[in-house]
Amino acid sequence: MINPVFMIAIPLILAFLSLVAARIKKWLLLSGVLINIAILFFLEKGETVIGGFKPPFGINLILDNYSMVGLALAGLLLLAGVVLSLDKADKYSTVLLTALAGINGMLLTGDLFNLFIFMEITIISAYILSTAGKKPEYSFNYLVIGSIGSVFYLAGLVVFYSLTGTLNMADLAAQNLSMGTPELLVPLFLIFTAFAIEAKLIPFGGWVKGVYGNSNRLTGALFASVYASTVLFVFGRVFNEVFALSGAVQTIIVLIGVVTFAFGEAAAFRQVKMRRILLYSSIGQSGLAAALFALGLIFPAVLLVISNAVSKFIMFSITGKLREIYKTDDYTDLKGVFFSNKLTGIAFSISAMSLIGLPLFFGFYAKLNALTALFNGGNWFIPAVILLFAIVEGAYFIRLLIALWAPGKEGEIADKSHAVGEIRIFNIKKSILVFILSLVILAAGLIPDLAGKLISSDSGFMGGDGPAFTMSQLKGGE
Amino acid sequence: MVLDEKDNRNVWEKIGDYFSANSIWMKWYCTGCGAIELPPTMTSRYDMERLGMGPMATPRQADVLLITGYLSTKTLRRVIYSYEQMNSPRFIVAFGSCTINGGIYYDSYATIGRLDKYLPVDLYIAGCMPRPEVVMNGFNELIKMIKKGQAKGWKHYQENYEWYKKNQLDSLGEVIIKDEFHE
Amino acid sequence: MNLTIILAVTVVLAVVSFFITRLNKKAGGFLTVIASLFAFVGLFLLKGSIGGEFSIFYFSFKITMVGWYFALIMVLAYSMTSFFNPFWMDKMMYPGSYNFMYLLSMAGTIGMFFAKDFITLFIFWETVVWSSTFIIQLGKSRKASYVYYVVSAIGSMATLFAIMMAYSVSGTFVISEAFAGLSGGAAIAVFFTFILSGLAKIGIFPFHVWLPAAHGNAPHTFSPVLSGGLVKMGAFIAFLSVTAFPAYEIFSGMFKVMGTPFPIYFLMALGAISIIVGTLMAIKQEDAKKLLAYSSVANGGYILIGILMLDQVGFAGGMMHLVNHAVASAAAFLAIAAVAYRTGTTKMSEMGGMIHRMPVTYIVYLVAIISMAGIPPMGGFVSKWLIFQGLADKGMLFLAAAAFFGSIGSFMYVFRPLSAVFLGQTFTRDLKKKEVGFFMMLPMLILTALSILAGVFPNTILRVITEIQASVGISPVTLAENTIVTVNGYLDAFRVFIVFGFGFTIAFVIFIVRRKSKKVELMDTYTSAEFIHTRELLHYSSKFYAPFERLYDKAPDTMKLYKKIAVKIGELGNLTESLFYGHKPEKTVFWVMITGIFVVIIGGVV
Amino acid sequence: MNVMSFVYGFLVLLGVFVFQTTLTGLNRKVTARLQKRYGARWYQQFLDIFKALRKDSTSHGWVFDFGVIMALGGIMATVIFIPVAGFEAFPGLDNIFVISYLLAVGMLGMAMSAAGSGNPWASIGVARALTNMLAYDVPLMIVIFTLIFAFDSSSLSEIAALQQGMGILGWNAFRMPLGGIVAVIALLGMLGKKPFDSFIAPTEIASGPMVEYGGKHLGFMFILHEFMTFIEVSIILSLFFGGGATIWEYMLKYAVLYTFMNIISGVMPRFKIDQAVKYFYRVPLAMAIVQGLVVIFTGLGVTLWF
Amino acid sequence: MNSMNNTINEIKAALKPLKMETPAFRQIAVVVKPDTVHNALSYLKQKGFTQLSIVTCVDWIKESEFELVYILFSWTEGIHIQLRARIDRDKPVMVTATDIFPGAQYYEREVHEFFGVEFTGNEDAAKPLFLEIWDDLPPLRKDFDPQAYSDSKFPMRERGNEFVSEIGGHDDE
Repeated sequence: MINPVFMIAIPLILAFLSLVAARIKKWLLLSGVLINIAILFFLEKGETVIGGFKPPFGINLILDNYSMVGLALAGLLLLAGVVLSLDKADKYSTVLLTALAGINGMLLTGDLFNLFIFMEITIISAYILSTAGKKPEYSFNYLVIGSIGSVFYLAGLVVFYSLTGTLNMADLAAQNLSMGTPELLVPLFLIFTAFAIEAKLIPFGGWVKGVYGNSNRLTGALFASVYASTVLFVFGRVFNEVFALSGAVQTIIVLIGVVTFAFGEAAAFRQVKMRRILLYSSIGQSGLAAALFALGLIFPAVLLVISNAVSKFIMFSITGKLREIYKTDDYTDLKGVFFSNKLTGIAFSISAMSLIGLPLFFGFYAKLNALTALFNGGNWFIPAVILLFAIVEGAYFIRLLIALWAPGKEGEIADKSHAVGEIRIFNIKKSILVFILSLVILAAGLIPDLAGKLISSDSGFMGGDGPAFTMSQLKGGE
Repeated sequence: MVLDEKDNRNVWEKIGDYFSANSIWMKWYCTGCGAIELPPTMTSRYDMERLGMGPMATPRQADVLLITGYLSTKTLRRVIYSYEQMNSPRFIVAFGSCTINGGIYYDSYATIGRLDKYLPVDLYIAGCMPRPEVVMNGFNELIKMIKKGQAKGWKHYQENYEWYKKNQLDSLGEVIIKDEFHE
Repeated sequence: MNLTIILAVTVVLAVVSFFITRLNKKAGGFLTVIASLFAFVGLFLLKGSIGGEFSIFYFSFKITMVGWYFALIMVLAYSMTSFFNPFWMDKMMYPGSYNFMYLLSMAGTIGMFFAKDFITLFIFWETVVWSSTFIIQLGKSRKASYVYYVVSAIGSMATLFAIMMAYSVSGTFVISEAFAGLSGGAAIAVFFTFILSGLAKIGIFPFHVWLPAAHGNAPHTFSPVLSGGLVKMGAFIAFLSVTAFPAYEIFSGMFKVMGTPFPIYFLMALGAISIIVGTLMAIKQEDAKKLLAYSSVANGGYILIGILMLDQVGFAGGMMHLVNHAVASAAAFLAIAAVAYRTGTTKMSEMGGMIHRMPVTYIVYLVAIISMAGIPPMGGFVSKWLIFQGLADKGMLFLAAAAFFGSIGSFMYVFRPLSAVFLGQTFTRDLKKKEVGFFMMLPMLILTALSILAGVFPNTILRVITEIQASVGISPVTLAENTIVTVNGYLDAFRVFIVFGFGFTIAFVIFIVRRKSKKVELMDTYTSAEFIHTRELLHYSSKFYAPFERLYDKAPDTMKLYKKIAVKIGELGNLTESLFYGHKPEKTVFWVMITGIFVVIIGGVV
Repeated sequence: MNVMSFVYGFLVLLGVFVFQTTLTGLNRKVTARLQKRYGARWYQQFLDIFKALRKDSTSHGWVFDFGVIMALGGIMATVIFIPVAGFEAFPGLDNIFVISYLLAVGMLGMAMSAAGSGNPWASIGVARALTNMLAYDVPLMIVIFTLIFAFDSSSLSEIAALQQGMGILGWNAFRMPLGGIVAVIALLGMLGKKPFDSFIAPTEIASGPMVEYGGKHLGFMFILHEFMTFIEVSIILSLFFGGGATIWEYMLKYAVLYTFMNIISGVMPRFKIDQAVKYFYRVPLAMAIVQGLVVIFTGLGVTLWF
Repeated sequence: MNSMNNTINEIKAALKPLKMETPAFRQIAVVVKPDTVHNALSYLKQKGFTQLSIVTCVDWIKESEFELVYILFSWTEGIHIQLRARIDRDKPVMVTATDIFPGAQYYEREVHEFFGVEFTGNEDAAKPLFLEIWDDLPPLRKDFDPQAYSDSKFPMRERGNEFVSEIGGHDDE
């Protein structure tokens, strides 16, 4: 068994090495992400104490099935991203390795202050990655807003510490903080703001448009999948384990999440640039996930985060590459681009359809779980919003898919002569990689129960409920 | 036309001719001025329906092609076209002196001289203009002729088609013309 | 026969056909014929195992009479249309995926009709939706496929909501039990949201917009399936909403119109509106396929009214109209497709006189429209007769008025393609065109024969419907040997047919003893003696009912409503973008401050 | 259904032909008298029909011939179903829906044949005829629907029989006066009489659907027209004027009704087709709906209301 | 009447006509040289004479001239103008007016058909318009003999004994 601390240490060491041995940094990066995946299988479950001090005083790492899922997801997607865009990642080896350490740390840590440190590491790496868009003003924008978030978080911690005397999550959970007290509201607000900024929730996500909208195939894919899901995972942990939300606060946070979902989907609906579509879709999805986390429906939220992360990863990668080839990501200028890229196209389509929540794909299972869980909680309003905006979501994704697959004038049958070009988007190996990733979505959609079991081993996360809905329950037996 | 020919019709033809004689439907080719005489012939003063006569809308339905007055080369082409669209037995009644010998337009470059050179006229109704009485009188005569089997213009046309066609082409150049307005 | 085998073989063949098409396009097309015919025969043999329950994977199925009936109609449309597939492969952009989606959607429909629980139903339903979306985009319009998806999504999302809501009350997804325990407002909400997908699929006003778009622009080989088959999925939902969701019982305490609870009457009124709208719009169309699409809207109205009546006569009429419309509409679309195969167009003003080139196709189309217009001796007559009898029985005056309007209006619109495409002068361009080959003719002839058989021996179909009626607990329609008996009178379709034959024979004898007529060319017609040489100009086909169309050409377009909604959503998105996602950090800071103040206030209050 | 039925059917056809053609001839005289003319001979219509049958004809292809035969065949089949004074060649099949839709076979055949001639005027005529049908049929069908609802029967002979024996006020035309008016107006439209005859306007569109018919085809059209007139008048007669207890009563009533129609038509100008639609959807439709609502909700008219 | 006088004066100044008169109330007749007709027409159109009512021709056979007559009308002032120009009868050529008044097409075709005037610049002017088939001199020229043409083309009835009225007519001959 391997101590989880290596998850943080190894990438950091490799990052340091990559500074020293710049010539092999590409290989260092690759080996870093590979080792990261490899040691995932041998990690020691449970709580790990670092530095000899017992919690709540020392640093501790928690590896439960929740953080395990997060680690696996982030690690795998990072690996895929690096492999897929090695030419771009090469330049950012150090940053990416640092980011990996930060991400792992965020997911593993059991202490709010440590969380702050890892979050800073991660976000700073994100600032640097965002410069790849070659639009410094947006990076600066991100920097400003991100710093506000950090300051808020820190301030929140200070107030919090003064109120409770500890920052250890387990300790805090044990204190069973009541949300009714007004004093707690201030640190809660400060901490929530910090997370909301990172999770792109309305009205805090002002940086997203510039950063996502100018991402390339590496950064876009990483932002929308690895970073976004990590933040959401941490959000889920903080707002379920540390603060047990209830009452008006819960309502407000859920409302913010739902509004983010609705508004994000609406904003995506009117876009013609693919990256914009994807970014607003990401905003929407993270809003929904946040709402579910805030409601304590962790399992559906995790499913949603996973399905969104994988789909967005594929779509952002392809979009980024398309933009490299055709210098545009306006889908009306990219009609019929999948005609000569069928594998890539199928991967993109599967991802999109999974995001919409069409059956046979994993997104459907996630959505169905969310709905069932919500209805079980006696809530019919949020499902209505989810389904209503699922129509909008379906509308813009299907519109996008149709445009990318079938070129042709209105009134004439679809014809390849109207396709924008016959350039291959990815070479055959990369196409297959993307395709296999999308097959994962399809396979997980076809055998969702197994996938669900794989994710949560049927027990739910952090003491929450397991799957609200399983396919096997259709056969009659509950 | 030769009027005094032997009556060699069989019974069915005689019955048929009886029907034909008593139910005369006309297509009026009213390019000439004579058309104005027909409304009084049709309406209550003279009431041609008494004799089973009546106007019809198209040559397909009609038995009689009534040509009222002068024919220019242009209209003659149309008249021939209409006549050929009619179903046998079909009769032509020419109306007014213009159809007999060109009337007052005898020297016009555009108006034909006599109709029976181009189409088999069964009956002429002379006059410029023939009054409705004369028209009715003429049709009485036509009815008698049909009953007796003497109105055989259509057979004559069939038998002497070459001759008629030659005359038509001599005067008209072509019957069915094709120019920018007819495409 | 086992449903598992049917489904498995279809799905496997779907995948196989995808790869075979890549090797040989025609072979892939023929494979769809084989697969769909296999499914048809398999389903036909499945009748023996009605009542059985089993599950495949996690899907659970129950073979019911009504499912069997619907599935058979559906697969009939699929299998007959599939005969056209091999000939269109060259014109498709993605022949492989076309074949794959074709068979996948067919498997989806089969699975859907036999689903035992709603989730299975929904999964298959949505599979059909997305796979057909990807087929439609290969046709003449991308927008059509988008519209199709959106309208379908409105329906299916609503239905999912209803299913979930019912589940939260009853705790089960099994169709026969899921709606137990609903009452009051929740029952109404579930009823309306549940049937929404049915309305959307049948094309009931105001969801009819997708039919002209999708039917009119889908590949010619898919329009018959859409109109003859997929529309009937909606009828299935309508059927479930009055049987599985016992609407008449749940709403029995509510305000009643002519003995029908108000929510149901409201839906029937929507059906009536779609009859009128479909008829009026069909009269206006210049494209043969769009015209037929609107006629499907109108016929969908009849089906909905019939099924929702859930009585002895009208229900039987609605259920029988399913078959008749499926057969007739598929045949009509196939005939138009056959013409388009030769001429390359479906615009009525660009064709004419195809009867002289394609007489068999003409006969097929003629029989189809006679059935669609409800004229004896074709099947459509019997079902419309039953629906009228049902309406008369209940005294539903306004619905009947709409039904009559649609019925007579259908003479107007079905006659248009007949006259414009088949009759009149053949265009110079088409003078050398030939009839389609036997392989394409075969399905059309089969459908034609079915149309006539359904009209002459309607009881064959009605016997199945009586079983369905018995299974849902209403008194079945009374059938004697050849007659259908209702309260208001009875119908002996066979005798009507014989007498018609008698009349026809007399007329024929009179005609034949008279002298043979002289055959003339079609250009030799009465033109006030004017010489016209251009065939295209003499043929009267566009703006056929201009004086009538003028009476309602200012009527609002339903599509505009959807466009307006789309614009509103876009505006919401715009607002979001400009309020929260600007490029300036100040905005975010501002919002953080606002939220902070808000929280402080809340905190103060709390 | 046996051989005798067919023999009876054939006899009905013959009788109807003779009767209706004579009546048409007489009515030509009536119209002439309205116009202060002497008018045609009473047997003129026979002469016209036989003359047309005698002539040569022109055919525009097989659908032109087939349509004519289908039209006449369909119409003759419909005539056989019409109950005359309680007599039916095929008992029990006098269902109003069967009759009105079987009638449509004839119309479709005629429309097909006319359009098959390739003449644009024929197509315009057909378009107008179908529009006209849409105009008059909806109000009429609503009234008929009301009758079916009221009497629980859609059989012509049963509805006719129900009205007999109660004197003239037992007729549906008087029990349901609004419906009766609608039926009479609709009958004008059905018969294609003025003011609803724009589809055969001879001087405007060269007699519309009939434009290309000559010879035996035209003869067929004339025969068809006689039969169609018989069917249409008979439907209204049976539904609203009590049919007839005896054949003589029936013929007398029929003659009066038909002549009445002719007299109205004789003094009317012509509606444009869109005006006809507007007219039918304004006045008669409103009356029909009012009548229907009255019958359905109050029962007035089902029971005698005096 | 002032506007009328103004118009007359303006036209006089602009067109420098050979002759000018007012044949009837609010009508002006202007005779110009044939080579100025095109300019005159475009000037007049721009003056508000937007309607070309007719283009026709008079055959002055003794002077061996054709006189082309253009009649224009102004809807703003209600004045008709006859624009006349004489051209050589042996070589009748005139510049087309179709570039100013596209509707002149059919008038020019008519004039060409009946008088043989050629219009340069109008390619379609030589197409037949009324006379569907014509194979002789233009028929409205005064040197064309319709009687001779008619006799040659349309044979007359020979007045012999067989032409005796049978239905009680009275023949004067």
